[in-house]
Amino acid sequence: MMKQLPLDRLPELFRKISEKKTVIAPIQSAGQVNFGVWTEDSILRLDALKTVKSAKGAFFPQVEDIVRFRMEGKKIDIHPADVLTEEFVIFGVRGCDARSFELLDRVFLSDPVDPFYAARRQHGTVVTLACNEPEETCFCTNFGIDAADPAGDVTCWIAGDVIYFRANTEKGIAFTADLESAENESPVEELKKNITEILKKLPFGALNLTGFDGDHLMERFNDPRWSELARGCLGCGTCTFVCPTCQCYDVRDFDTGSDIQRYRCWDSCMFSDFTLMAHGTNRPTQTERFRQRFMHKLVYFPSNNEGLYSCVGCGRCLEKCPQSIHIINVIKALGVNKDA
Amino acid sequence: MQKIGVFVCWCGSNIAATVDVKAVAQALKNEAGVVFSTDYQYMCSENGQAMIRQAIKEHQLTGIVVCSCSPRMHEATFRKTAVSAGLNPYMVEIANIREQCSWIHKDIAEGTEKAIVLARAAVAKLHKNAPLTAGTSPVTKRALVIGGGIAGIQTALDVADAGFEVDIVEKSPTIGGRMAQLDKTFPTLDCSACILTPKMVEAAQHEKINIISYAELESLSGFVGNFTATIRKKARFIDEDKCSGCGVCTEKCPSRKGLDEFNMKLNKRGAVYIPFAQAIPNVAVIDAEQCLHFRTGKCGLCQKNCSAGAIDFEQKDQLIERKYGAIVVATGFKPIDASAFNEYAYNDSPDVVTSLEFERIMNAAGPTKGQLIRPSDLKHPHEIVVIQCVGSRCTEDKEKGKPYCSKICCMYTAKHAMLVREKYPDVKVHVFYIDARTPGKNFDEFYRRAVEQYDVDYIKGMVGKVAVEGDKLHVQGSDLLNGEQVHINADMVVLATAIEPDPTARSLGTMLTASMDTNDFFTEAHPKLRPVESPPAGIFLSGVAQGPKDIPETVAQAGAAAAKVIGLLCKNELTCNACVAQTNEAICNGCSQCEKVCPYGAITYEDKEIRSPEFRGIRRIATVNEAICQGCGACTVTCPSGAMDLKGFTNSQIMSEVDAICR
Amino acid sequence: MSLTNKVTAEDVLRISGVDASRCMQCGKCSGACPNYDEMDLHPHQFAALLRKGEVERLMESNALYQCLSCFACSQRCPRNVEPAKIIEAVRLTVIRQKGRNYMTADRLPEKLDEDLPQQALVSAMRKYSK
Amino acid sequence: MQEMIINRLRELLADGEYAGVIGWAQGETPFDRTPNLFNAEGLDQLRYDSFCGSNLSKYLVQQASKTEKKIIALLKPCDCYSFNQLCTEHRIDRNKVYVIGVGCKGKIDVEKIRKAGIKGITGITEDGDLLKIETMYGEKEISRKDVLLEKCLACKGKEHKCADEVLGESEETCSGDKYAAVRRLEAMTAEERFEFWRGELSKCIRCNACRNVCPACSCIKCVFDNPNSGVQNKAAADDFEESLFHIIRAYHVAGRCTDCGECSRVCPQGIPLHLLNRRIIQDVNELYGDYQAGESIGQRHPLTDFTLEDEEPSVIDTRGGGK
Amino acid sequence: MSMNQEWTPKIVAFCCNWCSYAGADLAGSGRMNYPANVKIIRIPCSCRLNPMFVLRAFQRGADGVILCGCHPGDCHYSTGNYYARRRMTVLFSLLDYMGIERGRTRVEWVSAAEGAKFAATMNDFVKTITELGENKKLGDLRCKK
Repeated sequence: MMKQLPLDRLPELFRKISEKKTVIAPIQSAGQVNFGVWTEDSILRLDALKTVKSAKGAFFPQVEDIVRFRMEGKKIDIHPADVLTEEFVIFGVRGCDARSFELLDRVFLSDPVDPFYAARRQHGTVVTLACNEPEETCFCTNFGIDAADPAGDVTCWIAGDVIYFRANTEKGIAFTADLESAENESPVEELKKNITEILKKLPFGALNLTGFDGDHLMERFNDPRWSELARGCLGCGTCTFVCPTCQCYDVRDFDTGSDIQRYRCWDSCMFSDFTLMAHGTNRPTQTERFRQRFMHKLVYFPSNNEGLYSCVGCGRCLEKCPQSIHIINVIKALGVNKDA
Repeated sequence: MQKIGVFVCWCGSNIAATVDVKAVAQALKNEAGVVFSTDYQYMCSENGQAMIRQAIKEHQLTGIVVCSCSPRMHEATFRKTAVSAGLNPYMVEIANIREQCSWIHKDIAEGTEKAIVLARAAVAKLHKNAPLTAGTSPVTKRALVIGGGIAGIQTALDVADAGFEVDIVEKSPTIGGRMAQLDKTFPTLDCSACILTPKMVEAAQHEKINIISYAELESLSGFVGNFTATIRKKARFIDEDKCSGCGVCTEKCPSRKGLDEFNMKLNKRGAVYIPFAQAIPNVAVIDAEQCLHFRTGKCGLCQKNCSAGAIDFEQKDQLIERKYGAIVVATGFKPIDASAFNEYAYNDSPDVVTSLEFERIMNAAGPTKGQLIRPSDLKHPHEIVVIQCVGSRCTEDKEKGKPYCSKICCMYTAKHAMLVREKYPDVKVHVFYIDARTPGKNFDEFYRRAVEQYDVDYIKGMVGKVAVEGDKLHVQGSDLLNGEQVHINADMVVLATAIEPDPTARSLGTMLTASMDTNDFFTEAHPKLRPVESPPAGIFLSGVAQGPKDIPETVAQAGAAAAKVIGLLCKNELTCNACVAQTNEAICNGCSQCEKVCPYGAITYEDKEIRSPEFRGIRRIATVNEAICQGCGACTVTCPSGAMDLKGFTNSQIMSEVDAICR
Repeated sequence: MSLTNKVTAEDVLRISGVDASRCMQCGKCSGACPNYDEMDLHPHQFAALLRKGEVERLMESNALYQCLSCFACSQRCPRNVEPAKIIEAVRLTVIRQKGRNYMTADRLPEKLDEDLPQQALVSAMRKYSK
Repeated sequence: MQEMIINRLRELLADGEYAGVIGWAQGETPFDRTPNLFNAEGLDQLRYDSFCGSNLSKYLVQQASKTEKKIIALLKPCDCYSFNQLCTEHRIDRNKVYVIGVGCKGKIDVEKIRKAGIKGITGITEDGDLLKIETMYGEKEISRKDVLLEKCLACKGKEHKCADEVLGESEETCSGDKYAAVRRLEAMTAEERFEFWRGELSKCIRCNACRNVCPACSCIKCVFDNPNSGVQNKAAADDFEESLFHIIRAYHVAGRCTDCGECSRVCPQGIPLHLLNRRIIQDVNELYGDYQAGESIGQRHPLTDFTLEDEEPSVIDTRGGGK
Repeated sequence: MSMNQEWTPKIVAFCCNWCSYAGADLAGSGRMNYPANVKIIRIPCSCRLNPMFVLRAFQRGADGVILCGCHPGDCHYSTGNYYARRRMTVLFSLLDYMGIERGRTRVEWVSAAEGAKFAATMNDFVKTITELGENKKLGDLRCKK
């Protein structure tokens, strides 16, 4: 049973929700669209297919305080940071990002459970939006994601001037409760059909991922072509920081002068000081770091998670890599042909 | 983790009146790392120091903070105290709570709070301190004097008399310099040669002095106490050891086209010549450009006539490499080129001469044997005009002139006027002057004598134009005091030209990394307090190379430079500054930026093998010579990676202070 | 600068673009001046009086019209003061004042002379009047 | 052009004198160009066209030191400045690189095409100044000059300042005053400028792409990666740290930045980072005389130099611009 | 410092050891008053001042940063202050460009003989900073708790 709302009344809805909950949505600021807290002055950009940063920041922010130490005389007081207690809604999440939450759950909600992430997941309602116009960099279709009918607590479609809602979960039902029922669901069906047609035309829509699994781990790992693939890699963290599924973080201390703040922040396996240890680094060259990233996404993660790849095909890395080196290169270079 | 002791000084009531010293000591007890904190009336007193020593031992302190007067006052004292208790002297920090706190604030609460902050900053810095050891470097007990004029000779003699070896490098075939060209000296009118030549002889005969004439410094490396100089001894085509200076060759030489440099090119000399009778070394030299042997392959008359067999046409330039502990720059001056002053007809008439040319004309050993005659027709002049400040005191944008006062012209002009009037009372002498600058012992008296006793016609004003009219020189100038333009038909015009540093000074300065001003005079390390030292350690300045000066000043400065050299050479080794720059080789890029800003040339680059997480292999790395580095820190800021740091004032030390102050 | 306002030293300095403070009163300019005897004030005095602000005295000087603009003074000046420019600037300030034309058309006939090129008179009119 | 380059490279690589060529390889999309090292066999993968905007000079720091043999580099006119600067800083041994200057008539910024609202790009062909763009949603057209890279709008000219040989023609693509944007910012009030930069820098995700691509940022270990520097960080935990990173980065490359524009090209958030560097360049030129980093090898840059008459820092209080 | 206390600016003054630090000492010997919120950090030469230190001070809550060194031409190390002059000009200009108030940073040349100038400079600088108010643009919120 779908609900509906004229598109121009969306701000009204947001206003109403934001009385009680924070609304996070794709917002344009300084020329770029990213998920941000919606306010009356925000420029909402539901038409933007890809935010620069993925939606994962809503549950796993780039920087997050964990604990504070305070010196009182020569004694140390320890204050753990509070976990989130307020409700929020993240609106306009695309199918790929929605899948990324499931992947992150496998990391942060498996034992030991990450309390900060768990609290955010608990208090967050995910409202997804179907992709009316997928782009050439999209390849979500490879991972069983349907951009025409994304997951989430609520799924939305924008068809013409109307936005349609379908609640998928309890949270979703609560979210859509006050909305009026849809008179006619056929525009949504029409739209879904349309999208499905477009998805068939994606240039990277049907990759052959054969051979990327735990059984071929050593073959993939020892493939001589890694160095060739990584040669142009700058070692920046662009791919990891725009990626919805990268979940590595570093824990750091900051001395404020009056106390020490321990916080965690995203880390990138592309950085030379990633997992740096006392004796140095175990991945001394960029080739090894580069390999780590893709082995993790395409081999290690699926071998530990029932074949689930740690990639959702959002295509952000395709667009953003300064030197155009990305997962498609790897899949095509090291993929099926080798085993065929 | 450091174990820090804090010692708060009352300085009697100087500090205690506006800072609650007990509260400061108490507050500091809570600082991380502070294991002992106390206060005392006079920390610098014997009792105070004993208290510090005892606390260091008792609490096994690794460093101390003394909250007291300015470190400029007692840092050295407390460092000694620390050393006597077994601590490294650089594990001492001073919080300046007197000059920069108690003395400027009236409110006790305010003063106390600030004192606590300053003490915390010192503690914060001390946490990052590391024991430092000043390096030492040996001293080569030999000095190099560049330039063999009166300045160089005097410095060499003084240094040699103290028992150190000195080499004088002189670029011309003889030592003696400009002073040897002079006739008389002001204000006593004693003969220049009479007072200079004995010194030249003394230098030549001194067992510690080695004169390397007809030679120039080719390159220099090293640093204070340890310079290595390469000296190019130019081929003079005469075996110095064999030549007796008899002069036969000079008489036999058929070439007569060379211009006599010693006589300011007023006359000709042979291709083989001895610059002047008292030259030292008294050895001939062959001017290869003029010599017929070199030009045509024939002649060789000199060789045939030399009974000593000293002529050696095959002689080559010789490179001498020697080590020195100190270097003295005594490169002197030359008069500027007067040909730029065509309004004075210098290019048009041989009777317009510079003062140094006039000096040679008046000199008994000069081209005219001391006869005052005009170069053009060898006639006796009756009216002479002297123009002062030619090329001195010009704006800097005037290419032909110098912005400074050449200092000696007023006096030598008075001397010239007086000498002419003394010898030839019939000759009228007019002097055009802007100001008569005669500050010196007996100087003004001398100038007044020229006016009063010798009736020299001093005209306040300048000459605008000198025109050749027949055999006369029509001088047109202004007489500002009488408000009229004067016209004089003179027989000779003498230009009191400005002096400038010797043209070799600039390249020498670059070689020595000695700084120079825009006029190519060497800059002193401090204009008031270190006037005979160049900023790079071990380089000293003597004579006009540093700025215009007369003979007594030159000699005085030469002696002062010698005293500094002796002070350096009498040490067996030099203690280097402990707070020097240091490269973190693991992260140095070898980009050469630090080298560019180092005022001492203390940074060089070496290819070194580096093993770090980021890099393994051979890489270009900056190396700091601790003996040269003075610890300014210019390099540290230029280094983008932070590989260059300054011991004693490291990035982390300073940032800790900042943090503590802003806390 | 208005037409009637008093001319100040600053005006002259601005028009001439000269820095008179650099003058050290050496007198080389006046020594170089070929028309010195015809002038009541001499090049070095232009710099000196200008520094003292005595512009009126300069404006009344006949030297303004005796200066040949040969620029010998400027050329010789060791300190780049350029007295010729000062003289020219003072002359301009005079001409710009009402009724202070040095030459007027009715004085032309008396100047006519067979040997004098008419061009010179035309130039003089340009130079000494508005 | 591409044919000409490949043919010449075949000649050069034939006798084994060179270790290889640093050039651009065909990537997965029609406009992906990835820097890579080619040997004779791999030359068919080499591309040189309007999408080769990236600056290859920095790759030579590593690649040229790896082998004993010389390496060939393809450099556009603007890349030459970076190359020279790296040589000046002894990061590249000039003798180990054979530089082929490749002609350049401006490079295309695909991001700009996307920003113009063209979606699903599957192919781009050039027809004079017109770009014909095939997309999943039909064919589109756009003017080539409207989608040139920002760096091309501040083109430093068509001369290769370091080439051993030049292949192909170049055109200057500079569009007027390259300081125009800097001046616009200057004219704002301090408050507006602050808001502008906060807005821009708050987007920063600290991916370090600007730093890692920057030919002037060639430090073995950046202060921001060095735990002993006091500023090491992996993410900006506070607004201040966002500003600090970019101030320090701009400052560290001051006098050495050739204005190659790579920082802005690679920024995933589209922060106009070149405006920081360009401001410093403008300052240095105005205060200390015209200077172009990388003009030649061996230059002494303005911040390692001085004159006795330099302006005091208070000059910034008295000159124009919004307060 | 307690929160309800009235705001007074925090000033960090970097002084070169040879001229300005001595000048500050002289101001002290002459009992010339300047506000207690000026805290001096001794550095060997003005050229030792890394822009990082200036930013660090602002991060940690300083409201104004002033660098004092020998007068141009008098540098103990001959050329240090010339480099410092260029570096600080470029840095200050960049900060200005980023919208930081112009008055928050300053360079003054103070010789060892200029105790009075040192005190006057500090008084004036404190006045300027007091008028500008708290440094909100370059501070680190974490350090303000």
